[in-house]
Amino acid sequence: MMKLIFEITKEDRRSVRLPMSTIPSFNIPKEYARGQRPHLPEVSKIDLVRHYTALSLRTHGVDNGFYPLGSCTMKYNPKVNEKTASLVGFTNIHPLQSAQETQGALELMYDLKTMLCEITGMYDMTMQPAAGAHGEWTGLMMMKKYHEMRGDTQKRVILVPDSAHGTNPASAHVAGFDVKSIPSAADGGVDLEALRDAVGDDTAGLMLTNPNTLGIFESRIVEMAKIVHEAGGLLYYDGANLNAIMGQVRPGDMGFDVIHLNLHKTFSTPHGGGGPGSGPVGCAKRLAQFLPTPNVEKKGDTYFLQHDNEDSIGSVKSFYGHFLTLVRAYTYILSLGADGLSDASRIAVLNANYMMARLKDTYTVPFNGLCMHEFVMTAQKLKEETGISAMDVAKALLDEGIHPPTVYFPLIVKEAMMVEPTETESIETLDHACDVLLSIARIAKEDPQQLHDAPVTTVISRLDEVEAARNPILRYSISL
Amino acid sequence: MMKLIFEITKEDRRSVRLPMSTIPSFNIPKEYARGQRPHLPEVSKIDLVRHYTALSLRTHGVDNGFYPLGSCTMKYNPKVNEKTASLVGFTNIHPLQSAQETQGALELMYDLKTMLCEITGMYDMTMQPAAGAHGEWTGLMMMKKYHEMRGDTQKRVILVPDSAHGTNPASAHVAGFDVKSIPSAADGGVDLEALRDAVGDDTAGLMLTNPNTLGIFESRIVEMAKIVHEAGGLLYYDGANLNAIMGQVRPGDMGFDVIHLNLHKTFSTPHGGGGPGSGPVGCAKRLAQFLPTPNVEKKGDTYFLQHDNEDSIGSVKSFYGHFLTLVRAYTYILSLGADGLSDASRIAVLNANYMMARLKDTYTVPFNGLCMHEFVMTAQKLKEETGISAMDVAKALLDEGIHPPTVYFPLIVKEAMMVEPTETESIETLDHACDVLLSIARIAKEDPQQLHDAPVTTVISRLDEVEAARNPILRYSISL
Amino acid sequence: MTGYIPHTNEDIQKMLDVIGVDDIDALFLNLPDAVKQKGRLNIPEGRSEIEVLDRLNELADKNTVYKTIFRGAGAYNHFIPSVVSSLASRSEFLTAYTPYQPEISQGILQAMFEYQTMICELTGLEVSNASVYDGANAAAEAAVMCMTRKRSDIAISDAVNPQIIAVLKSWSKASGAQIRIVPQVDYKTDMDAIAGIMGDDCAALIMQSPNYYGVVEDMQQASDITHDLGGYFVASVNPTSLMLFQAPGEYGADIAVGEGQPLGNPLAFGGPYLGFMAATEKMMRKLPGRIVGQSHDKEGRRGYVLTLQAREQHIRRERASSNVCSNQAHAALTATIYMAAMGKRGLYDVAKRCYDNAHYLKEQLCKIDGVSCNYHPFFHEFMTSGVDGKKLNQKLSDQGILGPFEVESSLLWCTTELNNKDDIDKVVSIAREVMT
Amino acid sequence: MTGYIPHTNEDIQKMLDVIGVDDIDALFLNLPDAVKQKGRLNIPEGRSEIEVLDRLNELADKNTVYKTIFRGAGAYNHFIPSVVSSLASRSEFLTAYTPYQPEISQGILQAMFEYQTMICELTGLEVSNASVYDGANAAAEAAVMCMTRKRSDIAISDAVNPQIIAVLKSWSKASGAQIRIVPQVDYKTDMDAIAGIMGDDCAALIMQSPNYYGVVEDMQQASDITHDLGGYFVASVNPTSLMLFQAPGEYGADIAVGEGQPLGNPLAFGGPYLGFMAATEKMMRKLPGRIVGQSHDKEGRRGYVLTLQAREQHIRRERASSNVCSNQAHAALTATIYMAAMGKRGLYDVAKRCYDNAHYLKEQLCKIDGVSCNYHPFFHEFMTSGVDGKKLNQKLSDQGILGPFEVESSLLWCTTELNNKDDIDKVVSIAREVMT
Ligand SMILES: Cc1ncc(COP(=O)(O)O)c(C=O)c1O
Ligand SMILES: Cc1ncc(COP(=O)(O)O)c(C=O)c1O
Repeated sequence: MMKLIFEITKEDRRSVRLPMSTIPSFNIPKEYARGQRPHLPEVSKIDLVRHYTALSLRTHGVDNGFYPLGSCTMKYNPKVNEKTASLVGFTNIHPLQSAQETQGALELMYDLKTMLCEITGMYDMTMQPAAGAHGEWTGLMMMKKYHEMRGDTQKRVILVPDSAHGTNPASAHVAGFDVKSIPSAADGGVDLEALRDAVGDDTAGLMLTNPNTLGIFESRIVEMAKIVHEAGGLLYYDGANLNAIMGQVRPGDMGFDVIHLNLHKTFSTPHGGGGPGSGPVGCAKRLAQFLPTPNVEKKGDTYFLQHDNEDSIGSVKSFYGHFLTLVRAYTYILSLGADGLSDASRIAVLNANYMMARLKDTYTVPFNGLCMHEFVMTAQKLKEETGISAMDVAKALLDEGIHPPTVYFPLIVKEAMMVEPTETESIETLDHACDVLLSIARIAKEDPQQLHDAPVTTVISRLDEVEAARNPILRYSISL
Repeated sequence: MMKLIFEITKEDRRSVRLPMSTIPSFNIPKEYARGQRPHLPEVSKIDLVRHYTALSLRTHGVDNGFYPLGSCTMKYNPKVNEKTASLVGFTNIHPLQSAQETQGALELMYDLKTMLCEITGMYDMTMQPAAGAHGEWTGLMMMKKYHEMRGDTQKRVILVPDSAHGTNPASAHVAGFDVKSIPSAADGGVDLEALRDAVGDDTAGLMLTNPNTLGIFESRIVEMAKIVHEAGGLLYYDGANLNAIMGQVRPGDMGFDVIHLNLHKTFSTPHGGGGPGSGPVGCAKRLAQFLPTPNVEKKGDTYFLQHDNEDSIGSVKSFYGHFLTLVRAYTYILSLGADGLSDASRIAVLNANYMMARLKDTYTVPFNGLCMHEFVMTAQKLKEETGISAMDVAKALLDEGIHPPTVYFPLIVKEAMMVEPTETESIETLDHACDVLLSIARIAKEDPQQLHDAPVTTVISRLDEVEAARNPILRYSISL
Repeated sequence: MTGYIPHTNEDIQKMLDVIGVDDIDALFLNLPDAVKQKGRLNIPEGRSEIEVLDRLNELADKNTVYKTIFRGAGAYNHFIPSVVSSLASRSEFLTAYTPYQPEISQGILQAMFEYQTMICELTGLEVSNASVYDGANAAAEAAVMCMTRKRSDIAISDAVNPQIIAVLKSWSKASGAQIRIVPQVDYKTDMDAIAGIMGDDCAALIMQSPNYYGVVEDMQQASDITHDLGGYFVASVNPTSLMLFQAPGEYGADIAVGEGQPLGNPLAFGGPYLGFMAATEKMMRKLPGRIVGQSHDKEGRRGYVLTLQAREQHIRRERASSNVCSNQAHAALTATIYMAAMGKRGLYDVAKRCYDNAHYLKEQLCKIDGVSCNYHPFFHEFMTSGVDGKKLNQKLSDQGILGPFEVESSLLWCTTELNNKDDIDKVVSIAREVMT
Repeated sequence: MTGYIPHTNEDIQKMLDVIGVDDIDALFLNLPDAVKQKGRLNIPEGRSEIEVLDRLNELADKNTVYKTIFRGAGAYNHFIPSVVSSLASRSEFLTAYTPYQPEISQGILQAMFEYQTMICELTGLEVSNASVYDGANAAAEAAVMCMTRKRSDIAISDAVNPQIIAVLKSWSKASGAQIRIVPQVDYKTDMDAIAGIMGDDCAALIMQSPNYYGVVEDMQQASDITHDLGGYFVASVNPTSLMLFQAPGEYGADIAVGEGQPLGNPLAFGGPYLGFMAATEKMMRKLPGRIVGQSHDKEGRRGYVLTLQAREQHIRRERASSNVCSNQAHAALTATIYMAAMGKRGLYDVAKRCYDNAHYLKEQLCKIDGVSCNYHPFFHEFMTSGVDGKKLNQKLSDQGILGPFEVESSLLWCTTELNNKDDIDKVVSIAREVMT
């Protein structure tokens, strides 16, 4: 059993010391002083290093193997990004240094936003939001303000397709909107009729990712935009799926008014075990006045932070965003350039279609036709025939060192497995994963118990998640 | 099976590009041009990263667990050393820049040699040698020159105790000396009588590590020095075991004339899978004139490389030594200081004695008494009783994530296991290793086959080394 | 192919054959022609790594890096042991995502569990989540946790970091809740004003201690007042200060939030940092964001999973009270390793050194004629007035020192363990010069 | 306890009890009193990491770092992709030692096996060891491989890097073998002199190509002459150049050696670098140092082990022909990852860029009145004379450029792929200025 850091703690061990100081000691006023000191770990350097090294070895990342986690764009994270993000000129500047002293940082942010605006077809952009969901909320607050400023106070409803990611309805709700769900049509796209029925005076906007979470391009997007715009609503683009369309089509040109990007997906910044991400929000000209403050601007050859903007929705974060994440995304865009970004999308789509073509006879694909950068397949038939669920397939993949696809999402597909290979994977890797998936389907018929028991090569087998939620143990109890 | 990088190679894949160039292309003269281009790998970035990441995961280092490999001082390698060794001001300076432009590097080398001289009680030192064995050879060449300059051409014999490390006799041989082996006495130290018998007019010197490779301090060292010196010989100190004596006793004070250090052992520079090491050689005043050139010197406040030294044995290496390794050792010495170095030795000795005390009833210790920073125990009795050899014990340790001690060295102890815990290991780690070793001894009696089969948790089981040597396959054959 | 793509032309052809299309363009036929992109994107051509590094180095070099820093105001210049980034930057940690598959993510899950434990220890509270975006968003999420139909307004002290107040105000526009500001007197929250402003219909009071001006507030009193009024008490705290000063759990806070940057994350021009949140057990199921819980497998082996997911957006969708998905996992991991590296005593030493340095600096500055200070208890930041900030900061900058932050016409100073007596004496003597 | 020691006082006491002594001093009673150290070592007290970093930064800052470098002469400023150090610095690689236990060392063993294969590919020879200390020592080890009782003298061209000659001379003092120098004419080995100097009793001829002055030698001819005389032919080569120029295997060299630094190892003021060695299969058992071989386990799985150990010092002791123990494993690992990262085409591009840049530079320089050049084929280094080196280098240095290396009164220039046209044109124009 892997010990917790608290379980290798020993009173009086320590590994870091400060320089001697010749400054006198000052007393802490008793009435404010802490009673008992927190029980932080006390470990030696070598044990510290071994402990967290061991934890790293119990963690699977892109560097360890294929990671086709749908909707998450687990592409290669270039090492040069880490190098640039660790330059002292970036890591050691205080956010409250003057603009004059931080021209390099501001130029980078300005350059990045200019390029992201070009990629998305947007007019202006904020770098502040911390992640995709945060970007959604930010964009929605801008939409809210837009309607408010026009006196459209009845615009309280955000339309969200039933295939949408959970953050979309949640963000709309947190932003104070009512959420109306739009069903999908038989082809997996938004049902135009249903959309027409749903829009009305109260429509503040529609949130959409395109391609949608089924990996299908919403080919009726122009009509959809028209319907929503005619009702006085705005179109919000969830940029999580931008990896499909860079250089092919721009959200701005499709009619979207607001967009957030996930730099930690499309732009190769590492996911860090769950974050930090970065969710810049871009918008059309008519919404630019509502962008959060401060925003980075340029005057002549000088870059500065514009703090004053009366119509802004205000600040959504301390300081200016996840700067070091921006450095990584900027490094990536410079590396790829226009053609590289376009190639990335084209090959991402090629890879997904290739895997789909190889798998669709075995794992059903609920909607026919080509996919974009990802596709959803289902284990439903497999389950009916063999009792093997998407979760079982996922666990069996673990035994082969492959990270499973996203399972049980989107919710509208039963036993869904959402596969996003990304462009950085080779045909050999895809073939291997397909072979493994096909063999799992065979084993499901021949020896389903083997799959129910999976995984067996991992450091631990399936965990009791129900028990964890029923009797939550959320911290280690330090007994002294 | 883990593929070789050549087995994931595919024509035309590439992962690194150069900037465009506007410089014209020049032809390679045909008569000198290469025929067929070498078949270097062609892999994508992600595959490159996964391949070498996977190889790293098949490699056990100090950061992965206890590594009591005797005579190798596998102590904790501080991360700060890696940070200082990667400062651009060190990594990006050309060795042929002027002294004026490299004052920082020269000052570091000078400071380091001054401190190492103080620690060892030597008069001057060279930083050039690349490793311990290289240092031995360098020191021996200085001894040779010393005798030559005095006209003592008959001094052709180097005395080496039979417990010595293989590099000692090998270095002496490569340096052109004859080697005479000195037997050990019953207490594990050099047999004074045998030494007296061995010395003579032809004695160029004695090579010794003290404590010796049995981990025993040669307490008769003063007499030994006298015997050798009186015969006109010199005393060479193999510094591999300096970790036992820093701040306790200095080789110079014991009577040694020449010494090499293993910075990659005592001074915590990482072993890197087998090197680079660094083997500075220090010497008494009367030998200083023979040190290799160039050597770093100081004049006023200025540091410089002294290239001219008529009596020098010459250069033993390109440039000035393993500079980045020196940076690490310097960082380490600054971190520990006088007391820290002394503590390191004291605790290294404590740890070794503790383990010996816990193990000596089970694994025989061939020589009684206390040990220094390491000790040798033997599986001989175990083998007689159970058939389990030192090698079997070693392989069983692998299954517990512990790197085995050095086995079958020193040669004078049958079924030797040489244990060097080092000072950076905690009592918990030592206790765990002792528990495992004791339980292996129990299993040897109860179920020896289990140990013959070990290791079973590793990526591969025991390899056929005989076959490897008989039909050597030393490279992958690239078939096209 | 450009970029990080492994495909050879042959690979592409083979894949197209399997798919059954002629070329890659055919995969994009669903895109309406009308909106399809015609030309290339108007961004520069891709560059080689050599050129990219040149450009990034050029930008980095345009920033002024100070070795000596006397500025805080929400971002603190602490020492980060080398071991922290060595370990946190292990590529397994960096290139993993949210641990949806616990069996191959035990490492990051366990680290998060350790993080939650450390945050509970620091704050003296019972439960913690696995981080939110930053300290300001943590405060806003805390506010949301406290709101009910009946009590939706939030009171916040004017002495809280203005960025937190600003973010809270942005948030409030979503729900229409009002933000009520409790005034400060001389850089300290006016305790006497709390009751009047909160009344009996306020969801919570948010106070910060040490507050924006560095002053250690009377949190016990504020907490008692708030609870008497039936509201929740939310404490925004500096984690380092908790080694010395009363913990939120000790003065009865219901929720503690804060900016975790001081725990091993670099200044980095403002981010990424991390927001930490801890609460009483009662509020557990209201906590937003990811939470890791302990469980066991079939063989009874201890393990960790993401838990209480029923709260989260992907399950609850529009009924979720928070939309957090990606959080600050890696920054939290860094904080975890930092706390483990510094340890109980090391982090205490850091806090005490910050404290001593600041008190010494203030003592010295206040001796200068014309400099005025107040005498509230403080941690490692304090205000002075009477000095010409522009002039002083220019002089300090000339000496390679980043001086105090100008807050209106006063100065907000900060010291950490990275300032030493020589630095401080130098600053004092420059300040003295400026005053004469 | 100071340093990296985990022991608490209690731990120490417990351990002393088990050992059965009163204090740690008791463990040192074997040390003769007469020589035991009395006081403290006269070196400074231990410093905190903050102070250590300050000091090392201070030293690093005292060195002049040039972005633009036109100097080689044995150490070459190549581009090292970020991925190389990211991977090579994985702590498993760094903190392991020689893979004595193959079952837990398959990673480093396989990497060494890949290294050996790459070196064989580069040199066109059949076997390679796993590295020796540096290029100079590789040459010396090669000499030893060639020596026999009857033929112990070694011939070496005067156009070989003087450091190699110097090390060889130091080596020769061990055995008493003579080093015979083959003269150069105008920076090229005098082919006509070889036979006379070697006679029929020389063990080997060591030639370097491109030689110290950058000139590509006629290795085929030298090899043929040497073999006709019954000697071994040892080629010292620049690994990058082998992408363009004849491989040692192609011109019949028996042994190829060289400095591996250009393969991804930084300049680093001269080290650590690595010496590579490859030879014909016939000489396999004479190769010094570590060698990795392929084998298999009981289950038939392919694996790697240190092999041919019977050659080595720890088995053969005073009968070993080499004493190498620790080698340059990590530098070789770095070279391996570098070669894999650059790949067949990438390394070719590097070589060709080096070549083109150097030829362009030479062309431009030679147009300047008063600058003289010779017209031998060369790779990426060449000599000019007629320019005042001191003056030129000072001017270049003022512009942030490290100029050519002064060899007597001439200049040895070098370009790599890191020089671009702008740099080169700038250097040429500065050279022109200096000449007028
Ligand atoms: C489609 C979609 N939208 C939004 C998000 C939310 O992004 P983040 O996790 O950065 O908040 C995700 C992330 O999983 C997503 O896949
Ligand atoms: C006692 C002793 N002497 C010398 C050496 C040789 O040192 P190196 O491997 O650095 O050449 C060693 C290394 O194992 C050793 O243990």
